[in-house]
Amino acid sequence: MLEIVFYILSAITLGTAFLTVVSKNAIHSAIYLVICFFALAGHYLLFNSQFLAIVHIIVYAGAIMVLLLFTLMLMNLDNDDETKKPLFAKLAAVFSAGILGLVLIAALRKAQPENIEYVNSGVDYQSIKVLGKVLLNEYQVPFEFASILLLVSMIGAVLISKKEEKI
Amino acid sequence: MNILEHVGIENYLTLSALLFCIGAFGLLYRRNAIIMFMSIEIMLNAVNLLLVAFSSYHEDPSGQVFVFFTMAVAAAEVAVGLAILVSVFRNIGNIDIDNLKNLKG
Amino acid sequence: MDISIVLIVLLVGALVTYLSGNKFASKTALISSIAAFGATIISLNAFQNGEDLDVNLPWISQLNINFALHVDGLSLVMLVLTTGLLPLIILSGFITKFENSKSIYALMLFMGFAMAGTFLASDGFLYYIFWEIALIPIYFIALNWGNGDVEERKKAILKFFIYTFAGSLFMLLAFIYLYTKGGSFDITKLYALQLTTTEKTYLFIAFFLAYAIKIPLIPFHTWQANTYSKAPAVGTMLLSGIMLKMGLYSVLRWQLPLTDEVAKAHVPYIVGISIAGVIYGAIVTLKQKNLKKFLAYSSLSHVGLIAAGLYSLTFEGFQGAVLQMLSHGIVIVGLFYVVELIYSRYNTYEIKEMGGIRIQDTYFASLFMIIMLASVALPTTFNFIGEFNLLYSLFKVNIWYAVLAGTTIILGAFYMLRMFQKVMLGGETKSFKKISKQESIVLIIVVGLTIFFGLFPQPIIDLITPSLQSILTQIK
Amino acid sequence: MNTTILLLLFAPLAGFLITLFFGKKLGKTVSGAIGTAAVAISFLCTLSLFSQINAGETIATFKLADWFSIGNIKINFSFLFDQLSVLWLLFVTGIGSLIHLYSISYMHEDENMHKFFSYLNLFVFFMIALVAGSNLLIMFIGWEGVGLCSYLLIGFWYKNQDYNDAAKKAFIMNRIGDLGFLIGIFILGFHFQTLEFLEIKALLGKDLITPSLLSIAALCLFIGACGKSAQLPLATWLPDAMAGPTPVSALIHAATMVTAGIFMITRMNFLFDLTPEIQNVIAIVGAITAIVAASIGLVQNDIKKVLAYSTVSQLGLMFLALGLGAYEVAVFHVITHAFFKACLFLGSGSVIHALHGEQDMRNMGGLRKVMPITFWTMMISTLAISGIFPFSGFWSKDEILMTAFHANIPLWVIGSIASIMTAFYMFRLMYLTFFNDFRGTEEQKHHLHESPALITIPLVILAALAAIGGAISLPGNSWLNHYLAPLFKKHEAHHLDGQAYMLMAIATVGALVGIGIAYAKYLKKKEIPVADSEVQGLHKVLSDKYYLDEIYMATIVKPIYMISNFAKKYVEKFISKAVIGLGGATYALSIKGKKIQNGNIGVYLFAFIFGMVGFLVYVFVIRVK
Repeated sequence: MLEIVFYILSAITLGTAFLTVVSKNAIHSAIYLVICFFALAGHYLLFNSQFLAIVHIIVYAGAIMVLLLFTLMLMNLDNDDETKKPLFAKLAAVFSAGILGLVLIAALRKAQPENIEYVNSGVDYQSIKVLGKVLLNEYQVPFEFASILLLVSMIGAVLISKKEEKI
Repeated sequence: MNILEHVGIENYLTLSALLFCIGAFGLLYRRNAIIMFMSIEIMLNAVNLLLVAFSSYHEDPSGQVFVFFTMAVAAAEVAVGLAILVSVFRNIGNIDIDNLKNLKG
Repeated sequence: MDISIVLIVLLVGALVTYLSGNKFASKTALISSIAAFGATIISLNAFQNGEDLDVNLPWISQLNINFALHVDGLSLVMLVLTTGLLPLIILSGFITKFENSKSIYALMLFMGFAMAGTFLASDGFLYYIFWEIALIPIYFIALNWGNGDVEERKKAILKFFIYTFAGSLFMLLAFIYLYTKGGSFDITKLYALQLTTTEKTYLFIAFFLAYAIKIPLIPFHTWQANTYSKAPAVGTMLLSGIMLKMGLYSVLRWQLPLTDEVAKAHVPYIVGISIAGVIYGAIVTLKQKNLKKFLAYSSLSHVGLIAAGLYSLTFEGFQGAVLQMLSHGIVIVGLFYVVELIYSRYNTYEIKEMGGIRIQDTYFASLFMIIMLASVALPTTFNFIGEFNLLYSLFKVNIWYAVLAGTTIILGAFYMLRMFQKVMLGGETKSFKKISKQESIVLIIVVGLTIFFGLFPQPIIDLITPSLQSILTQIK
Repeated sequence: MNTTILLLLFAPLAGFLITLFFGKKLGKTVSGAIGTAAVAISFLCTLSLFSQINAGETIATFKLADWFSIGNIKINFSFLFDQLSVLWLLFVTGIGSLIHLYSISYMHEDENMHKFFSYLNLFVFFMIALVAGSNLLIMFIGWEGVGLCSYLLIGFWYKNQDYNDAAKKAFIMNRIGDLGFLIGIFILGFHFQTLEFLEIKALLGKDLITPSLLSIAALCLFIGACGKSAQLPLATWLPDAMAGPTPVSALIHAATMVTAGIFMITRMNFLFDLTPEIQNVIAIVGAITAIVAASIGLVQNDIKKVLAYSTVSQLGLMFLALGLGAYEVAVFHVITHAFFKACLFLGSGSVIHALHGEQDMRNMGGLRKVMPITFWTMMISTLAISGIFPFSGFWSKDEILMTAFHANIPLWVIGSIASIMTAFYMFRLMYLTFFNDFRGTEEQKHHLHESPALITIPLVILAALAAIGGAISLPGNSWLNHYLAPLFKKHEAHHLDGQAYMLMAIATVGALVGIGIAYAKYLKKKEIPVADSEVQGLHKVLSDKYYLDEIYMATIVKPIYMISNFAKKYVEKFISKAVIGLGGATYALSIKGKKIQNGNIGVYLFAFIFGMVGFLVYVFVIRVK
């Protein structure tokens, strides 16, 4: 049962990701990407990590995508705005991506799993409680840094996108 | 209930590799900077997916913590990146990366 | 009391000279350099009385780097050379009017400080730093106060800087490697390291590149003639009188003891290169038209002989090399001063535009002749003692080395007498203002030192013998 | 005794310093007198030493101070006064004083006369060091020192660049020999660990050195002697050295300095006795030099050049004697030669002085009547050098030829021919200069005069010595041989038998034949040598000195200049280019390299992907094996 769910979700993920990349219209791309993110959230649910899935949807599908869409609308781009890449460049892109995929999969396939059969030991490792403890004990310093990063990027974004005032 | 009881980890490896490739492909294929951002997001998510998969596999919360950090970084990146794009667009009227060649040696 | 007082005097002297303003700079510099010389002599005296003058202060303790100065006969002799020549060089600057003189005199003292530090440092890191900062003042001296076309000068000086600097980087590499092996830059610890032959070979090559460029040995000498001819006389004196000796001293202090067996295996080749330099330098000197280039190439020849003596790995070679370093330093300063005196009259360095000076100023001609004869190693001059030792050491290696290197006494006489004839002799062609008493002071000191040590070199030999012996035992 | 020695050593040095620094203030005559007195003091000290040693007192070694040490070898400023050195000093300082005296008058018109005297005094000082030094290095100081003085004095009139060239040539040729000397010193020093003559002599029997190395050492020392004593192939500087003032030619280039080579070999006789093959070389070189120089002397027209070649030729004879192991004979000839050759040079100086610098014999003649003293003194010396009985040259030359006859007939033949030639060209000189009519300008004729007393007194003294000097070593009853005997290996004296008398007769007849030819040619037929441009055939080869200078020029000097030019123009450029090329290559690489950085993000991304692929391939495919 879950296998089927996995395969369907995988298909959706890959398909929408691909459509995101190839769609002519940037708005369509964005919408496909949102679907892709939801599918990924589904994968997280399959792992039984509900908190992560929720956060993922909030951050990606909510915050980031909204930001992207706002920008798109702000720019009001047409399909024609994007000049055509030469055929050679496109072929090269396909070829490179193919090579990369080949190598990646070949490399990952080579890896032998430690234990073939996965056994759930029943230890709680991904509830909010556990994650919160880990985040604020073991990873406290990076956590704080992440907050500073976000603050800085916020200020930076405001500064950069502000219209330059002639002095 | 855990998906790994039904589907082997190697499937996730393949999935995330493919997803990563699609992102990379988009990065090379498109010239629209916003689409390229999206491609980058896809690549980041491919990695996130793998992190989560291994976090489950080893029953270790660290992987998921890392995903949180990735998300934070991604959010910061998008915010600043889009801000740059907006100001570029305001200056030259489009966001075609082929037009941004001022940094040549 | 320890030896750092000399360094402090030089550094403070440089600072005071700069602050004293253009009007008093030259005199302040002279006084400071004489004070430094005095401090050296006091140290020498203390050393003779068996006092311990070493300095060892922690500097960068995390990396185990110390501000360590070590005093033995060898480094003291080199220190005496540095601080002794410095007043002479500063004094010889008096015949030239420098713009912004406070800077040039301060730079000269600073360079003296760096060179003195190089001779004293017993910590590899400190040594390297002194070695490199000696390059900075001479770069500015040559660049700002040199002669000839500005663009060409810039080119020549830049070439000199980059060339010697590039060579030094190999030495830095060697030191870093030694540090990773021994965990310290201290010279005694580095001496005690057990290294394989391959490691020693690489170290030998790295050190050799640095020193061969600095000394210079052929074919690494191309910076020399141009730099000498472009730099002001004081700069040339600093370069040829003291700075070249940094390379030679370092061979003795660092390269040979650290790479003993490899050095031994390479004796024939390196000595061969050095001797080739002796002959090549002499032959090229013969046809030089510019007096400064002439002296540059003659110096190439002389220094090649010193290097040959060092690489012969014999006690006589070491002894001769140190003595010849001193005598060459004294004499070359005298020769460049003579050139500068002629330049101050004729405003040219071209040999063919000179002549008939002896007939107008026999006093000057006599002093010049004595210095010239000293440089061709006439017995009873200091240079003879050195050259005799060096040739003897080469003879100990192989009789043919001595014969080939000995051609320097023929060719040396050939080019020197030829130059003297063209510059000084013959009938009166251009009027030459007689040199004043003040101007002749430097020449008299040079002549006096050369003859005095030519007759009584034994105190110096006694002073350096123990340190040379210990270096030799380290190698053997 | 120590005061005597100190005075002997330092009187000339003091004279040098005084005349150098205060000469100008003291005036010409006073500085001349000081210079002469300095040497005379040395002479008197030597006399006192000589009387002590001749009376059989012990040999004095005198250590002045330490000099320096090299390895285990200690070198001191020490001096050795034995029979040989004192004898040598005797005639060096003796003739030196006479020539100083002569110079007071001769150089009186020169504005730098005080310099002249200071150089002469310095020369005497170095000569004393050379002769009296007790080790090879002190001898070397003197050796190079006299070379320096020779350089200074040949180029005394430094306004003339030809003279300067001659001076330079003398110095450099001497230095070639000096290198040989130095190598010889190294070999001996290395193997014996000492440079003291007496110690080397004592150690020679101890097998410290292989015979072949000993031969090389001897050969090297001989090369040094060749340079100083103007033997082939290093002979050509001496005739050129005549550019110096005539007293210099007399003192340095005839009587004293050029015999330093003979002194050195005599001093090291114990060494040369062990290397017979080198002795052969010495004898052969000496004989060849004797005949070559004599043959060149036959056709020279410059009065001083004739004397110069005769000097080279006589030195060759001395080397011949040395090579045959007859050291005392060589010393004997050195002494007699010093007398008559100094006299001849001073006489020629007197002639040149009278003619105001004219040196070409073709423009002389008939001076006999005007300058009787000069004529007679020179005549006596000429008879002496030609080997006419009973003048000193007869005895010394005869002994050399006799030794040669006993050792090697061809060498004897060569030596005899050289002697005949000597007789010929010396009388040619006399006839051309003093007989027939004066051939110079009217103006010169008007000024002809006999030289003043200060010039003639030394001439008379030297002529007297040239006449009777042979008495010190008469065959059969030789004071000299007896005096020098302690220094040399014993060998049987030649007996005065019929053969000896016959040889003397042959030599005398030969000399008379030479004189006869000269008489017939230049007195009877009144021939005057042709102008230089009309010379041809063998005559031309001789008057061009066998083209030796040209050969040296073409084979040594020119190639060195060529190499020098080549090195300066091409090799230096090449090395410089190579260095600059390194920098240039870096620069070019950077120009090419920055093209990669073209600002196109697409390209960067491709590079990123390929880099990643490459990395993965390396990690997972290549490295994991």
